Amino acid sequence: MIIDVFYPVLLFLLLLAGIWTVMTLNLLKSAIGLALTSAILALLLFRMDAPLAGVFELSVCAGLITVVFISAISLTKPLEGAEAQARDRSRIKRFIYLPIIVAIVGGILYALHPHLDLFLPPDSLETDVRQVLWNVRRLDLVGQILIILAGVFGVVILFKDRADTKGGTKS
Amino acid sequence: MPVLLIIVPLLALLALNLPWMRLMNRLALWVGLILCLTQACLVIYAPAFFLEAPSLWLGRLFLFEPSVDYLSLVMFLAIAIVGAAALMVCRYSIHTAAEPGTCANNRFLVINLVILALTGMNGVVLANDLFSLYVFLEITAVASYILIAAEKGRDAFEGAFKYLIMSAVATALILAAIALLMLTAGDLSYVNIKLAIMASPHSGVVLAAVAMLVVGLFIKGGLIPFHGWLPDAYSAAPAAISVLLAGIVTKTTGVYTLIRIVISIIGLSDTLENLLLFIGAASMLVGALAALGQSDFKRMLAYSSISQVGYMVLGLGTGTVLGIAGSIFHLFNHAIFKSLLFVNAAAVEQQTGTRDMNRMGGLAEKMPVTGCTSAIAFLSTAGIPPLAGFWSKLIIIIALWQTGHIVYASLAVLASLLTLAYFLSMQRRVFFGKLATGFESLKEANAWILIPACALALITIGIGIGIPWLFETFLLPIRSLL
Amino acid sequence: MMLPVHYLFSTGVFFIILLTVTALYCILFSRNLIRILIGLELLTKAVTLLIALAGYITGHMALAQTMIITLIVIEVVVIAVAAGIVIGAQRHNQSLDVRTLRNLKG
Amino acid sequence: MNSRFLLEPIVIPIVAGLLALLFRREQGKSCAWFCTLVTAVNLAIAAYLFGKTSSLVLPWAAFGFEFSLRLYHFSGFILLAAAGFGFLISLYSTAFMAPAAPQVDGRRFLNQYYAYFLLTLGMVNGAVLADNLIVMLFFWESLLLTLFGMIIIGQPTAFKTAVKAFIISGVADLCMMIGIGMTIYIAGTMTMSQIHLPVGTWSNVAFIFLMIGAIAKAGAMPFHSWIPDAAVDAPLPFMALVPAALEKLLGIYFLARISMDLFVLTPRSWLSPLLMVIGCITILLAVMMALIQRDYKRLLSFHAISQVGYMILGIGTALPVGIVGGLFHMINHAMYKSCLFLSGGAVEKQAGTTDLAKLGGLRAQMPITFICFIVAAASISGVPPFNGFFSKELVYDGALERHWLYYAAALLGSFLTAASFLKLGHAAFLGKPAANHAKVREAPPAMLIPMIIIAALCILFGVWNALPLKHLIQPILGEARLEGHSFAGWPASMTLVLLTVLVLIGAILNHLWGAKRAGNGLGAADHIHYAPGLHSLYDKAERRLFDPYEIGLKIARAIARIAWGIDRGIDYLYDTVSVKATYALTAGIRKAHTGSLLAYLSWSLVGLIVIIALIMGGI
Repeated sequence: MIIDVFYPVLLFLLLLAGIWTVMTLNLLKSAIGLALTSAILALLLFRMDAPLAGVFELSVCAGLITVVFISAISLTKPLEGAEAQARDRSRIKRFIYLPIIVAIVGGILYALHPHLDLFLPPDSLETDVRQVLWNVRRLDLVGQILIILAGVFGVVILFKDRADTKGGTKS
Repeated sequence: MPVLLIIVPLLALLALNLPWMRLMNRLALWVGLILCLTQACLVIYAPAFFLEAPSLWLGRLFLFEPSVDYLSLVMFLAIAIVGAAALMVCRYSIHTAAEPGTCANNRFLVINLVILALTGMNGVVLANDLFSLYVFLEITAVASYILIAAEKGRDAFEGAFKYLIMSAVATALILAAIALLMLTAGDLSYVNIKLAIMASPHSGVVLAAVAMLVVGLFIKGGLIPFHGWLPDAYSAAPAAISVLLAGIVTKTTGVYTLIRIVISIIGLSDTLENLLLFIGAASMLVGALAALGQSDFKRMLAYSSISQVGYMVLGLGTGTVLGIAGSIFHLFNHAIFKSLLFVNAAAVEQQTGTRDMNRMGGLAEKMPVTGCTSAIAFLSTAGIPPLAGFWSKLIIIIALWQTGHIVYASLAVLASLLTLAYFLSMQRRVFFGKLATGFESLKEANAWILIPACALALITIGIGIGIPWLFETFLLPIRSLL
Repeated sequence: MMLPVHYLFSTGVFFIILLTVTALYCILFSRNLIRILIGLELLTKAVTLLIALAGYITGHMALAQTMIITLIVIEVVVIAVAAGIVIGAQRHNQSLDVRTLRNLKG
Repeated sequence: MNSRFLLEPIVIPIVAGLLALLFRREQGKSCAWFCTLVTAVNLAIAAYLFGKTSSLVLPWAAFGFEFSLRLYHFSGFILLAAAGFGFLISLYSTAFMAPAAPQVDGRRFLNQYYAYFLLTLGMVNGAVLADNLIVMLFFWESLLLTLFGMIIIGQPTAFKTAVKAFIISGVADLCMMIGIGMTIYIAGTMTMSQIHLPVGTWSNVAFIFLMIGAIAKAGAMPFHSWIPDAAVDAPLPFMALVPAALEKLLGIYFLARISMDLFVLTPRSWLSPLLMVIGCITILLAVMMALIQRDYKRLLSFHAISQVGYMILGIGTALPVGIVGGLFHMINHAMYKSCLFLSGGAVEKQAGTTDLAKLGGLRAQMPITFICFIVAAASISGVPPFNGFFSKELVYDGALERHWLYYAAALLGSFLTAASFLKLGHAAFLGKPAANHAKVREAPPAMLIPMIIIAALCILFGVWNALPLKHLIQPILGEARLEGHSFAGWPASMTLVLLTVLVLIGAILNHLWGAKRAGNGLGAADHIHYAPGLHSLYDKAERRLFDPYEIGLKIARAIARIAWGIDRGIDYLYDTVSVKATYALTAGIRKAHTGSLLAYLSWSLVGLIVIIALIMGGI
């Protein structure tokens, strides 16, 4: 069990990272914030006895997806000067409400304190993740192959004109 | 054996992408067509193929026993037919890249993705486990995003982006529901979840999961008010892809999945029943009204699609055998006649270079086959006897009447009138009347589009006449599912 | 005293809901297409956490892990495709503003 | 015999009919022989099927509705008769409709003519064989279409007549549809062979509706008025085939079925006098009209109506003798009336006109036609020993047993029939040859052969009446109903025969007197035509003032005018309120779709929240 002080703290950090990701004015910082969120999530996963999922989260989400975002940001040219300032101002106006809303929702949830009845099923006999992944959920593996194929086709179609700059990011 | 419906296309796809590009470029279309036609033939002539248990080595290889019933068979047939039509339209409307030998040949990739989407849909139909369902939903969806954007027009990107965002939100909802259901059942197979739900039907977790699942599927199916992406995606997609999307993709990922989940997992409570009826009726009416005001050919068809999905959900909402059978039947019919209409839209768009109905007129004179088949399709959509659409609408309306939802039944009839109205207006603006200026040298589309158009029209007529056979063979067995 | 399982669950769900609110806010009110995608990612993070929580509480962590792995693979593909679409839209509109995506309407 | 063989007489003509449409206009001759071949095959099948008993049930739809056919003595008999007429008239058509004949319209659409011909045959076979009321109705209604098609390919003016025929038959068929619906409801089954309804209020009503359908098909009054018009407009073989033969067979067949099988018509029921009165009125009024006609074909067509009266009268007596007489008269009528129409066709083709005033003295030029005409005319007038005499005597017997008034009416009809045929024969074949007909020749063999065969059958069925009565007609009623009687041989009552002969002699005397008075054969009936009191009635009738169709049209027009007025008002309401509202809604919906992702997403999220609240709250 992971019932110690780290559990709520990590969750709180996750939320903070998320809010920062959304609120920050700089798009690049936002992408990095996302990576940070992923990393915290990976930590949580590690602590929930899900090391394989944690590794995946850390390497793929915090790593690969951030790369994708940063490449996308660098491929598009940012606004400059007065336009950028105007945008930032309107962004602040729009996003200043986010922490307030989060606080209100949190308050409401805390006040209501909804008691969800849990009818838990019996524990699983199978605990080895590789066993499950390879033996039980083989159809999902086929699905993964298919979706990776789809991703390859998609990247080829969508980035065809810029195959040299972007083609390599997709595994 | 049905797992072959996924494995064989996968192997075919892998083989197609082996290095012999020139050969494969030419082969791809035929491979796709053969896959579709084989699937259709198997459903019609050898349904036992799907119903029998997997052979030993396949079973050992995949450890997966899909549950196939008559509902799935109908879907396999619809997927195969629409898939074949879409592939043929691909051949017609999507041009090869300037450098035909290279790997980045657009048509080749599009055909690959269409096969992928079809495989994904087969998987959706086959799945007997919520997470596998999600995986295949995503495969279909991702293939669709790419396909919509494949021609890289401005509108195409816009439509694809809207579809992507809405669909991703839907996916998140479905996943959250899956997580909550896993919390209750500890497992994700339909059977176990059903048992778990039956054990605790009123637990808040289950209800929240049901609500999110249903909403996610509403978004995927494009029901009012979750439909915002649908007209944009349909009208922006390349012609062939609209055929696929409107004909089968949203119907499989949205409506079929909804029906499957309702009858195999969550069952119909009174609240859910009323919700489905209300959403169905709203989609039906709003879709029809919106279609009435369109001047873009494909956009009108898209709204019409929303309206027809409304009928299906309405049929499901009755909760009776007749209603659900009518709903499935309408899904199948809709797959046929809506793809036919989009095939015709492709022909018209390609030949005239516009989709604006106000600029067309009298095209039937120059494109008689297109005009004629589109008349058949729209009569079927509007529910004119003895075409296919009439029967399915009739069954749905009878089911509504039997369950005492007389208001909904009359709304369904009203929407049918609206359908007739907007299609008549379409037919008049596009095909009848005086030939619009500038189209004097218009030619009929070529065989790649006329063959699917005629075939689909024949199917519509054939179903209308052969309704007793269809009803006995495919629809009444659905009774055993409930 | 709350049962540990309930404590785990309600705390987790509390933060998951808040994270979801944040993500949805981002998706709804961002004007930058890339930022909308980032919001989408945050939403997926929330869902991932929910799955992990469900697996952990019920003792089906192995199943949950396989789900998460599959989910991550799919997520990457979706984001790659979405990035392609965003870049394509940007090339046409010379802007990343979501308000330029209003050509299709009515 | 494989019971699926029963499908052949339906499928073969229909398929062949559709194939006939494929012939091009120039291939009229091959089309004609193709059609003759098919009818010959059909005849062979019918002959093979005759006397056999079989039934076929094919499940057709999910609603407990079956496609069932039943072959038994009666249907086999009608099938055979229809096939025989079909073959003979098709043979006749090969010559009559030959493209060389300039005066005949309809040859422009020769392929259509033969297509309708074969389709009609197939539909009649289907209607006769059907054992399910709905299936029968299907074939029965399909006949409407071929009827319409057959008439419309005639003269340029035929469109009006075709519409008239269509509407009259349509109204009658509508009645029949109601009747069938009621019957199915009362009996609880659609299978004809299982329906035996006793007399009752509702079954009487159902009977009347069915009867309307049946007698309208047979052409009784008041559903007759399209026949004389069609006689002028439609291709002549059509007249010989459809109103003279097939529709009589079918209509009387169904009338006999409903009064013997489906319902139990007894002499005590008030339906029996109703039928008899309809029969008498039809006999008298139609023959009165026939008497004054001055056109060969029109005159015949009124007789086609009048003779139906005898059949209805016979069946309406509900006595075995009357029913046997009525059915015997049906087959006799089909024979001599087709023969007469065919002779009319021969005259039309050879002399170029059917206007009696322009004809005359054809006896010498067309001797064979003349002989056939004499035989058929003698038959229809009831001259012994031709077949018409025997069937009429049976009907008289039955009528007299019910009331002498019916008998008197029938006898009067017989008198007028004889008179009108004397007039017709005199005007067309005797007298002075018309000036411009010097070169008229006898008709070609393909036209003569059918006439000769039918005329020979008329004599055969008269002289040896035991053959049709014992083998064709009486088995229909069955031994139980006949109670051991047999009606073959010379009529039982010598008194009645004597009276008949007296009437015929009276008719001849009347004709001779009238002809002498008028100076020619054509005017032989003028003294009746211009008799005080009758004259003005005849005038009005000729102006179609009594035509139920015209009256109906007038009423319909008046109703339409009123309805139009009301309709305007409602229409206005629709126009302003509903259409505008619809378009306002549509415009509103369009405006709501701004294309903004934010809007679409927020709709979805609001929907999500509402639905979650709904479902979670609906605990």
